[in-house]
Amino acid sequence: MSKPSKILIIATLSGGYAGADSVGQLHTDYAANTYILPCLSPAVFPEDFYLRAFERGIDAIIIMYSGTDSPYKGDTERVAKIINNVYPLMTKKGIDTRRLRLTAICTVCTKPFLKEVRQMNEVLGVIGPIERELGALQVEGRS
Amino acid sequence: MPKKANHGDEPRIAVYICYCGGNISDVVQCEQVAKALSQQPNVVITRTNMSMCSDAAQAMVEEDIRKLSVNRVVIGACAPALHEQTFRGTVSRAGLNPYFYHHVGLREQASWVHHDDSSGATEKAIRLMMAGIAKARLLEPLEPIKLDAKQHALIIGGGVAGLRSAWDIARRGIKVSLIEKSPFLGGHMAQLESVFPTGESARALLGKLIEKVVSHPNITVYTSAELVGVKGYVGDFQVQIRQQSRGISDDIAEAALQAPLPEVPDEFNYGLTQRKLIYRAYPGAYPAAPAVDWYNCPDGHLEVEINGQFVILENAPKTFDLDVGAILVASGFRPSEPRYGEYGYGELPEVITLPQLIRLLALQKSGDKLIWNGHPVNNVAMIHCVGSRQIEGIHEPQPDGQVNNYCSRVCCTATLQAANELHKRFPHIHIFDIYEDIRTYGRGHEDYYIEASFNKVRFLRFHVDEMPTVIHASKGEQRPVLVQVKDYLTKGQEIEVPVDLVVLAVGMMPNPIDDIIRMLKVSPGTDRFLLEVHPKLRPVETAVPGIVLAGTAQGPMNIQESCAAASAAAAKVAVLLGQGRVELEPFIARVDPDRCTGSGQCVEVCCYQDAITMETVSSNGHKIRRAVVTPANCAGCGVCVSVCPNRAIDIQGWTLDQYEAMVDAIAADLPEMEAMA
Amino acid sequence: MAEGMTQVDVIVVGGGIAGMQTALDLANQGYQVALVEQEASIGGKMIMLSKVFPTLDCCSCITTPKMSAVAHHENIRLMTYSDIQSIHENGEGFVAEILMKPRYVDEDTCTGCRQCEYACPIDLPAKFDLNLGAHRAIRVPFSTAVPQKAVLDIDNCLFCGKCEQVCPVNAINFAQRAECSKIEARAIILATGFELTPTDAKQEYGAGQLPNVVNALVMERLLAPTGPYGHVLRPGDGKEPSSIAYVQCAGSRDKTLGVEYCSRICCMYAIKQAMLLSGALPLADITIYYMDIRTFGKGYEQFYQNAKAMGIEFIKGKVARITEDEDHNPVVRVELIDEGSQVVERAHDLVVLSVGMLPAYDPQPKYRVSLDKRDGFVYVPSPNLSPCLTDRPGIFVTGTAAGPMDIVDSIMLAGAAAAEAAAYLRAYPDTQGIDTVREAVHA
Amino acid sequence: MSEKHKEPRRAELLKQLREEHHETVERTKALLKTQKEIRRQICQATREAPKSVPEIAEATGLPAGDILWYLTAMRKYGDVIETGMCGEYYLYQRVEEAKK
Repeated sequence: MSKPSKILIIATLSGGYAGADSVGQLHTDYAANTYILPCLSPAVFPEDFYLRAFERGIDAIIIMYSGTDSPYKGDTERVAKIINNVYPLMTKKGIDTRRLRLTAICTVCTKPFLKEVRQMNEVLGVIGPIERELGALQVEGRS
Repeated sequence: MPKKANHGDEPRIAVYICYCGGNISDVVQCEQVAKALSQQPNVVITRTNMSMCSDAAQAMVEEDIRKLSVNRVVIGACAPALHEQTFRGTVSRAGLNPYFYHHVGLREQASWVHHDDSSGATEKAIRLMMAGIAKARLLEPLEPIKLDAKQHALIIGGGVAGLRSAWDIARRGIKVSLIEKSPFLGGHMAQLESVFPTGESARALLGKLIEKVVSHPNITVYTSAELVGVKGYVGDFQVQIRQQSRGISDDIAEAALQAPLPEVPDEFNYGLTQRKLIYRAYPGAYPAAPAVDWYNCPDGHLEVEINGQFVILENAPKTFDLDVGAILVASGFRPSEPRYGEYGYGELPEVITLPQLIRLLALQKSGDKLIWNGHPVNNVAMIHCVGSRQIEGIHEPQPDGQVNNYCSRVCCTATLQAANELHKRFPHIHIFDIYEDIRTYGRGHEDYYIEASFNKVRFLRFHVDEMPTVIHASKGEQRPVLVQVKDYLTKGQEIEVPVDLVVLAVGMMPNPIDDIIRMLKVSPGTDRFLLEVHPKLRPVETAVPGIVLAGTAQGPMNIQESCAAASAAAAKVAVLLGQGRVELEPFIARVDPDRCTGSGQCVEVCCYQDAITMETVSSNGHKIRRAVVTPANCAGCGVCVSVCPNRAIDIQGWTLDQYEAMVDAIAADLPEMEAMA
Repeated sequence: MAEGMTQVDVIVVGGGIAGMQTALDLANQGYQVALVEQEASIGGKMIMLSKVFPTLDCCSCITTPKMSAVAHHENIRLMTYSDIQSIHENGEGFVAEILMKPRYVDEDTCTGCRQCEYACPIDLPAKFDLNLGAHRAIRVPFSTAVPQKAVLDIDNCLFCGKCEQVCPVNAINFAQRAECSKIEARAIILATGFELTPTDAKQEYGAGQLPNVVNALVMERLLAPTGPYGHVLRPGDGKEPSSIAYVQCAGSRDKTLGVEYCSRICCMYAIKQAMLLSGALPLADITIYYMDIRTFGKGYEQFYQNAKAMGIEFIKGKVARITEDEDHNPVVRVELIDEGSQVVERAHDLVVLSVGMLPAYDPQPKYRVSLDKRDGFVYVPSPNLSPCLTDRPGIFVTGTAAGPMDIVDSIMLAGAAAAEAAAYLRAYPDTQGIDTVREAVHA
Repeated sequence: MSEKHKEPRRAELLKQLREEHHETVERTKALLKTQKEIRRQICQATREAPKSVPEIAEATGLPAGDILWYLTAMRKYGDVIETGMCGEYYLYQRVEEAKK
């Protein structure tokens, strides 16, 4: 039996995390392979944080930041820049760049939230688990 | 120093999973989660409970902390937004630093969104809890940042809600600056004649409140004033205000009102009358001095003949700063504007709105006939729920593409109050009230409904998918307009009502305040009104600390409800500022001086003034450069963290090490689940 | 200061949601508050509810933290199971004589372990479950009670001593007597709440004699996770109902009962219960008979539209009479206004009367505040600008003591009462609010 | 030391209280007797197999509403459990029997 894939969602407390709570308030179902970690702003994460997560066996990452609604100054541009740096690093390691997605989600973005989760699962259905791409690479923590 | 130096000890973690009275346990198999977690390193106790937030369960947590020497607590329950603070208090009471608590949301993000996937939700809950435990191992004791709070509040909006909260805050000993965009105080309440349910004069009541406000030594009122900039944080906001000139000195005030000037539609009477470019909104308005309508003077100056002399009045807006501890948004509502052609609005001169009718009745003080459009009015149709209770697919959307799917709360009673007023003053008029539901819910409101029935107001009830139509009557008809209704009070008969006047009971929409929303970083809800954190737990607060809501900026309310909300918001401001000190979460950047090599990259990327600076310090006799954080200026965004080449900087309470441990916990296999599969 | 006299800034009368919230809003400003509750636990009516509209939050999750916060607040002195005997003015404010009823259990030592309750042999109808379930003569009032302490019903006690034998901390004390204390305060806030319009008042609806016609608070208990049956069953015979009907305005907007006003909450709670029922009993048919649907609050109309979309049947019609058939199924006689006003009789398994609100308490004799002649709730002379002011300086009103309202509005008004009282405490001369109260209304 | 000395005093106090509250005690005793009898009948009715409220009501001749109340009480304090459903009714049985 194949292991269920895991989507890590990094969501801002003022945006995506509250948006996920709104989805909950509406009792709308989505896939359970979604692990949402709150953050103040994803600007905190350096490039290697994402690569490390993939290497540990996370199949996909959606960053739900606050975009233009961010309560912080300058972090939005910063996040975009970091993620732009991550893509070529992923390619270099042979990781499909579709596994990483940056999207702006606000507190009432319930439909976009559900769409992001659905689409990422569709992508995973096509490209398969991360192990396949990491190939020879030893997947740590999954021994 | 924290209460106990227990952070250096080996972690001893207590883990709890809440049933939430079935909300969680109906989907997530809580006992299985508990079992899976009980074997985790450092976990000394795992329990489930029907309701973790109950007093008994909190007492249990306290007891566990004491008896089992627990030094970290993880609870899986509802959203952290609801109860994280509750449980920080719980662990604190047991003598633990409150930041040794970690909260995992299992309701909004698991049980409520995976109804049909109990095993998936359970697996997810286990992993999320494992991540929580992983973070808990790395938690550190933190102390809140204590800041002095300016005992001064800014109130945006000079309608009844803003005025009422100004008065409450001022009486509590806190200074208030109230800004009103228009040149006069009073808002929409000034446009009413009598208020339900008491029948008191609206402007007399309002006048008394304004008098209290403007004479209170703690309150400064700025009319024609707008918010143009905000900096800072709760306890210490620096706000920038721009105020237009009044334009007219007191000595020429009365003469200026007489001056020959172009006229524009008078917004006070919703365009039923014209007013000059120098005007006083209504007799008795505050401030009494007339104002120049700069909006209609494109170049910011107006040439006018006063007392036979030509003068040029100039608008010289001034901008100034205020330091305030809290901001109260009471920016109010506007009546929704019917779409062109909606029930004949705009097409037929006989179709007006309820606010217009109220002004019309005020303007026609005398006479035994109501005159509209030059004709005496004998039949009136009043149509409810215009611009309210709209349904997608049935109603045309508003210009922003959304329908107003909410009830505007005040229109039913206001319509019946107007109907009774019409009947009282013009008993010959036949009134037809066309509605879906009559919502005279408030104390004393039902009396207006009973009175209207007694007054022989004819009620006609339509279904939302069979809305009435308003058309021009054919030539030769006695009445200019025909209203066609499929009336379910008379077995669904198609009824044609010939009328002289159609009154649309329009609803409420929030005033357009996009700039304020942007500056304050507050959020509107799907109905466009400003969003509170939680309607029951934190009903007047926004998600931004120090910014509170009052009145119809938050949703439709009548005057009584606006005043209650305004006072409640004032109480919240008093809680925040009354003691002169604000405590903030300690989630700010922290530099590890042993790791910092003084690269200065953090300073380059930081967007906050003086939040992080490079300083030269002595270390073992060497002068070296190190980054230093100024806590009050740091917002905690973490931009500095990701650029540091040495991992020398972190956000307290949200460290990269903690995140990596959480990711590892989520990625790890679940031995138990595998065994099951 | 007299001996045995406690001084506080404000006495809050009533520990329901409004009283708790107003106490917290004052205590958080630094004022000293005494909260006096006649029952053995705070929480009021709200803690009995299942979930709350329009968010469908678990009600206990909203209420218990507030109960807990009240109990733990350093500025709040909580007095449960206590009655205010008298109020008099002493020149600076009020002196309240308070009678603490005996629990026959030492409050300081009781741990709420409920061993006494299990040992007690006698079952009595449980008020918290509206008599649907049982509790013992000695019991902790309910699972989330604050304080979590046992109380003995001495009028239904066998004096067998079993509770005393099992109590691990020797907390049972049959010799306990009522205690009197005095509290001095500058201001009083009345948060005395509401009662339901009695179902037996309406002859046409079976005068309370039909076993499968219940009021909506009973349905709250049936739906609550801590409810008596653990399922939604009809009380007459334990049948799981497959057809449930709501009769709106049962005891509101009804001249024959002398209740002409709208009780404001019934439309929303009926819709909420209907939604919860369709979750608990997916196959059940749920009908709401109504006159007007009044979903006026923030997010309420959307809630109503969702309920319609879920398939809950809304029928416009006034229910004239409720009888029952030979199987005790309630039979509703109703004029279907949208169906050409035909009159039909429809049988259901269970009928819920959406009863309204009456004032729970008459504060006139002790507090000398006036009541509104029309509705019997506390009279508020200037309801628009000063919705918490009574006609007696220093005494304020909040929550449903000031007229029917829902939880959201009660919480808002609780904050308003706190603001009003705080301003009163600070600025003594400026007490009478915006109006010289009487002129506008009594003129 | 106190425990042994307390015992007789406790018993004495209870006796005294029973005298003081004579009427309450008599009334409650009678109620307890009725309750015990009804509980016994319910237990007897469900001895062989779990039964629903109407079935127990028929077996005992007591009103169904009363039976439900007693079952609710017995369930709350752990004497009776639900064993399943038959049609629209839950089935109840004494814990001891159900465990067999």
